[in-house]
Amino acid sequence: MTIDVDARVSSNIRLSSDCNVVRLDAPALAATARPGQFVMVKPSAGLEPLLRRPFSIFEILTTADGSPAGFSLLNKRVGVGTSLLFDVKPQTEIACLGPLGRPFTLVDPPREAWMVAGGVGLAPFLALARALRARGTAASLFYGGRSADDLFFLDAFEQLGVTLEVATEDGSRGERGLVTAPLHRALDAAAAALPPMLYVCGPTPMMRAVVAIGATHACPSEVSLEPMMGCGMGGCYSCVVSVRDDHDASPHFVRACLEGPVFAGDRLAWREPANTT
Amino acid sequence: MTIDVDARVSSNIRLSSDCNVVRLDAPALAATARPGQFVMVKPSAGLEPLLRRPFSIFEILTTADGSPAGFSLLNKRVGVGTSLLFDVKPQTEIACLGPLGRPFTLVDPPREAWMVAGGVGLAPFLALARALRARGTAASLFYGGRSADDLFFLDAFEQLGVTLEVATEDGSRGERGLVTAPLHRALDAAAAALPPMLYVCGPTPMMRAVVAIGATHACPSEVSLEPMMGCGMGGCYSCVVSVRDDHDASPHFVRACLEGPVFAGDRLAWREPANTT
Amino acid sequence: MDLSVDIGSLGLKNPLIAASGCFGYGLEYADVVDLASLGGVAVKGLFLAEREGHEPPRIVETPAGMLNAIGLQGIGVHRFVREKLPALRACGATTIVNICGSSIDEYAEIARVLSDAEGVSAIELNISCPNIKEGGITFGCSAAGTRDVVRAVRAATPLPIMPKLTPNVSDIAGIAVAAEDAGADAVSLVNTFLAMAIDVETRRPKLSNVVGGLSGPAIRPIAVRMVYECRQAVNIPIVGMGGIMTATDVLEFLIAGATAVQVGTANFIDPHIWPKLLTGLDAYGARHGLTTIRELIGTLAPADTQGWTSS
Amino acid sequence: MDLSVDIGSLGLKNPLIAASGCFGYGLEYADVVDLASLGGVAVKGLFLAEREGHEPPRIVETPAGMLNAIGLQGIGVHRFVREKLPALRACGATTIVNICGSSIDEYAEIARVLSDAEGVSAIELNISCPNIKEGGITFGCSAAGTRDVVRAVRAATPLPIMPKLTPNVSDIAGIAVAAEDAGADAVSLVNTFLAMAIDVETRRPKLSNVVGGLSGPAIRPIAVRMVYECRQAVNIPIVGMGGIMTATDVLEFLIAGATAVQVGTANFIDPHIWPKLLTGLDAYGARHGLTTIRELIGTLAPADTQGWTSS
Ligand SMILES: Cc1cc2nc3c(=O)[nH]c(=O)nc-3n(C[C@H](O)[C@H](O)[C@H](O)COP(=O)(O)OP(=O)(O)OC[C@H]3O[C@@H](n4cnc5c(N)ncnc54)[C@H](O)[C@@H]3O)c2cc1C
Ligand SMILES: Cc1cc2nc3c(=O)[nH]c(=O)nc-3n(C[C@H](O)[C@H](O)[C@H](O)COP(=O)(O)OP(=O)(O)OC[C@H]3O[C@@H](n4cnc5c(N)ncnc54)[C@H](O)[C@@H]3O)c2cc1C
Ligand SMILES: Cc1cc2nc3c(=O)[nH]c(=O)nc-3n(C[C@H](O)[C@H](O)[C@H](O)COP(=O)(O)O)c2cc1C
Ligand SMILES: Cc1cc2nc3c(=O)[nH]c(=O)nc-3n(C[C@H](O)[C@H](O)[C@H](O)COP(=O)(O)O)c2cc1C
Ligand code: FES
Ligand code: FES
Repeated sequence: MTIDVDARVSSNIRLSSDCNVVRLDAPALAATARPGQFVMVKPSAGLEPLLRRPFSIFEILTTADGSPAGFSLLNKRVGVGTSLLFDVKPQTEIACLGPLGRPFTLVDPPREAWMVAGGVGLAPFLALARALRARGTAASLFYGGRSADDLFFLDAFEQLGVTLEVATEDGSRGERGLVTAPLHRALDAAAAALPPMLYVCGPTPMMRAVVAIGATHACPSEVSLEPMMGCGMGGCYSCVVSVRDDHDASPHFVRACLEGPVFAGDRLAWREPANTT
Repeated sequence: MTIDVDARVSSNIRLSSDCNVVRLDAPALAATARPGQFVMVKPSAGLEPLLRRPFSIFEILTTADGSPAGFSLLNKRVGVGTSLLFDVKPQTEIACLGPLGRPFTLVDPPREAWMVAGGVGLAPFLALARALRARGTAASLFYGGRSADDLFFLDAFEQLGVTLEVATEDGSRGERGLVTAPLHRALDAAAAALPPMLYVCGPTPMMRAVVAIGATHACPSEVSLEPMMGCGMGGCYSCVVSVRDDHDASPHFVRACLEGPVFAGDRLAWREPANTT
Repeated sequence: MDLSVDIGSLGLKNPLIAASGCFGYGLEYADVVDLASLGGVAVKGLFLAEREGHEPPRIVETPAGMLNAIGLQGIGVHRFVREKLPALRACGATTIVNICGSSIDEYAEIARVLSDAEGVSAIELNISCPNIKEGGITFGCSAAGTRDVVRAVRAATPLPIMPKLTPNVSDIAGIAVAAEDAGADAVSLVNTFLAMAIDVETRRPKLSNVVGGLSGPAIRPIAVRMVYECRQAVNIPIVGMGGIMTATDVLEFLIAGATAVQVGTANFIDPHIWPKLLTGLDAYGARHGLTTIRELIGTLAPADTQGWTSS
Repeated sequence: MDLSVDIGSLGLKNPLIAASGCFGYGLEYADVVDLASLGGVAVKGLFLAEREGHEPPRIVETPAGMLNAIGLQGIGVHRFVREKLPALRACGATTIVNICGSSIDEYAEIARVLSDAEGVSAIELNISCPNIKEGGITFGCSAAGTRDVVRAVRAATPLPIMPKLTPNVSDIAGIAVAAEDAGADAVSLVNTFLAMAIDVETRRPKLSNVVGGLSGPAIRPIAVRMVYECRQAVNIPIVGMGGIMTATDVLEFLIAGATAVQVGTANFIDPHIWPKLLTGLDAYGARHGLTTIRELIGTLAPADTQGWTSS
């Protein structure tokens, strides 16, 4: 049930020079939100910017007695809208439309859940980890970033009993390099066991690499994509991603706001950016 | 010397449900400002609204030792820009371009100075009163408004030794009716003496009436006009008012931002609004 | 206030229509807005066959507006009739089908298909999509081309037809006249303005299609002027659009001469906008003592020339 | 970075020109900006005779833009030459005179007057003022009309001439070609978009002239597209304008194909914008290792089509 709420900012916590967490009071929205879904946020009341911005639901917040209270956003400042959210003051009301999109599929024991996050790609995973652990599913987080300062909420995952594997490009925390390396080793080590489900969110090349590695180990995977979205409701066709519905079918565009943002890894028809480096 | 300063708001004092006074730190601008001049204020850093807004310089503020410190605006909320100024927070920096336009001509004793203000038309007169009293010129303020709540800063004028004549349409303060009535009586009473200089600012019909009454008593007059202004610098030709350079000349348009906002009353070619009530 | 208006033989319960391409096939919004509460729903532009559309990026924001180059991705008219139309009927939507063709025959053929279908209230001829050469813009940019398409479709269907005009022309009123002469029941305007945006750091266009269509509040003053010009030129109803965000904007188009309006971009920002607009229209009607909103259409008064405003 | 550019035989020390009608006669700004520091100053549009212009209200704001209907109030070319030109020369301004005519002869006559005067660097032919019928828009809306005016003025003056094109046409590139064929040294575009705004409470137009010209950031994406289209069509330099507010916007026009730009509305908001724009251009040049800004002109790269962006 999609609703539009003027959610009051209960707190805005700075995590780094360009990342923050905004907690919002929105019981009705939280009540139906599921891990992997997103909300369309209006960063300003006026025309700057004109459109809403899509954000993963980072945490689903509950009251002391466990009833839904709201949700939070893990925000990274990259432009006009995210800068407004970076500076948003508590008590401000922000229009939030949601919950939107297809959530993650939750796996049950004995299958394990391995989350693979790059940078702010961590966003959909805290809510997911809670939901998985609640049903007793063993969960690991493979988490990569440029440096230690780009890694957030590690203890929150630890407290949930999530096994952590951390890699940073500068080696300032965990092993030096990309998170795909420890993931690869872990999959080789676990080759005998039931292949884990991979949940992936991060930069496109990383997501693509993880899905490929997983495939060689017979792992199912779900990827959370972040295309630009004009409406989040299926109205504008701006958010399309290329998918294949079976292996020999030719790829076609589907709306990520409706059929995603979470897609089965093997459904995605990855394509090289035409002319980027 | 016209300059553009990012003036810090030192205070924002609410006077009523739609009027306030904004004091701004701007020594360099204040140093050259003269009564009757205006500033072009940018109400928001973004595009809403796009253009600056013209405001009379209400007070020229000085430090304890009397050196220029800044100025203030008497703001009435009528739309998007004035609403932003109504709610502006102290410490905010606002771009102010000025001082702009032709100031009032200051008269010296024995000629008296009679200021006639309607509503927020009071704006140019506090600075004017200070300057007049500083040179020992006897000054009166004829001040009209809808009701007592629309009359501000009466004591400030009193402290300067300005004689007050107040009228309100609802009679809640001073005499009931328009301020033109007491003005008329006072002029009749003073008929023998040297005709006072009339300084006028307020609604168009009131300004026109005052100039007419003054003329019948041989009073020189100066009127501060408030047309819409796109630039305040003579660049756009949006602010024109119709003037006659001698009595039989046909009226022509001049830019109020350059040749005004203060005009000699007898120069203005008043015209009925074509089709308004 | 009575909000109903007539677009030729088509009666609308209110003047608010969801603009084509900004409301999917309507059903995407069925759980946030009662489709039957809208004056009409103009669905995403349809060709005879399915289309993939352009590569992303397909949209980019600009000051008080946005560019789009979707490229008319769509399921084609046959799948639309099979898969979407029945559900739209079930929702009680007044469905206006926006159609595109790469030839006059294609327009006529689609119109025939829709005439045989149940639940189509009107056809909007998209002869103005700026984003694809074969999107009919070639017809829409000339009076002759417009006349030819409208004539052919007129002959092919009894349904009300409403060509949608492009603003990228010297004389939109002349094109509206051509449409009227050729038998159009109404004209809708404006489609988007051909525009572009460049990322100066990469020196690349921000849209994969290089150019796209500008919509949103930025274009409203031009769109209102075009509606006003067309109102002087034709007698058929005009459906106005371009940057409507509030009830005040709706009223501006009606006063300029539109009988109904479409709302596009604003629906992306607020899919719950519809009841808000209706409330706003009612409040205005009450304030101005209107018994029907039709009293307002095309009632622009003379300008008020005042020497200077008073504070 | 070398900022100088050439508009035909006219060399500019940098690509920034104050747009006509947005900078008075230049002298109004002499004490806030060093006129000699600008690439050029395009003065308010001049007829042969003085003009009163339209009644107020003459401007109104719109989303990210403004409408104006000034009606070309001005002192006429003779008084301009006597009263303004000497002071402009004294300031070291590169003066571009924007001229208007109600007939081809008037354009030619004004051009002759200016050719005999000292201190005119170029003539900009305003065949695109949307606000007055006799403002040349009748010429500017057709290729034939444009050709006739340019031919006549070309015959009347040795000065560089630059017709200013209206965006209110179906094919601006075709008109640019006509101007080039007729001997124009450059074309400037765009003038304002014909538009209107209505006060719904009074039902009156917000401008005394009912319609006016839309300028400001709102129109920039359309203006950039038009510059890009003209760049493909003509070989003469293009002076681009429309909604420039920042150095980034200047760069967007240059990459699209403009050799120089004009800045209008932004000067109202910030008369000190000029040094800020120059600093921004220099910073970009340094960042991108440019030795001259001319390296940038018309260098739009192919679109970057990415399946989806990455966070
Ligand atoms: C389903 C979904 C979930 C998302 N979840 C999060 C989240 O939890 N936290 C978070 O910080 N961000 C998230 N994003 C990305 C976020 O929406 C964009 O960063 C944001 O829209 C940028 O807006 P802006 O106004 O700050 O940037 P703009 O000023 O609009 O653009 C600045 C730069 O950001 C780029 N950009 C614009 N939109 C996107 C986009 N959708 N993805 C990536 N880059 C973009 C632009 O190309 C431009 O280069 C998510 C996106 C999607 C589609
Ligand atoms: C030289 C000068 C000095 C002024 N001094 C003061 C002052 O000291 N205090 C003060 O409160 N106001 C003053 N004004 C008027 C003030 O500039 C306008 O009220 C203001 O620009 C309105 O901006 P807005 O964005 O709030 O209104 P908008 O949202 O732009 O418009 C809202 C309504 O206000 C009307 N309006 C717009 N501009 C003006 C204008 N210039 N005059 C009157 N009505 C207008 C519009 O027609 C509209 O009906 C002065 C004007 C001038 C020209
Ligand atoms: C993303 C998008 C897609 C559009 N697709 C279509 C379309 O398929 N057919 C059509 O006739 N108009 C299409 N339009 C144009 C709109 O229907 C409308 O004419 C235009 O956006 C102006 O209205 P607005 O400013 O309210 O959006 C589209 C507009 C947008 C923004
Ligand atoms: C108030 C105003 C007056 C103008 N007067 C003229 C003019 O006299 N001659 C002319 O060619 N263009 C005139 N223009 C158009 C501008 O020169 C410019 O083409 C247009 O405003 C777009 O640029 P901008 O968005 O930077 O303002 C005027 C524009 C404005 C806003
Ligand atoms: S964001 Fe509009 S259709 Fe997906
Ligand atoms: S306000 Fe621009 S000329 Fe006076």
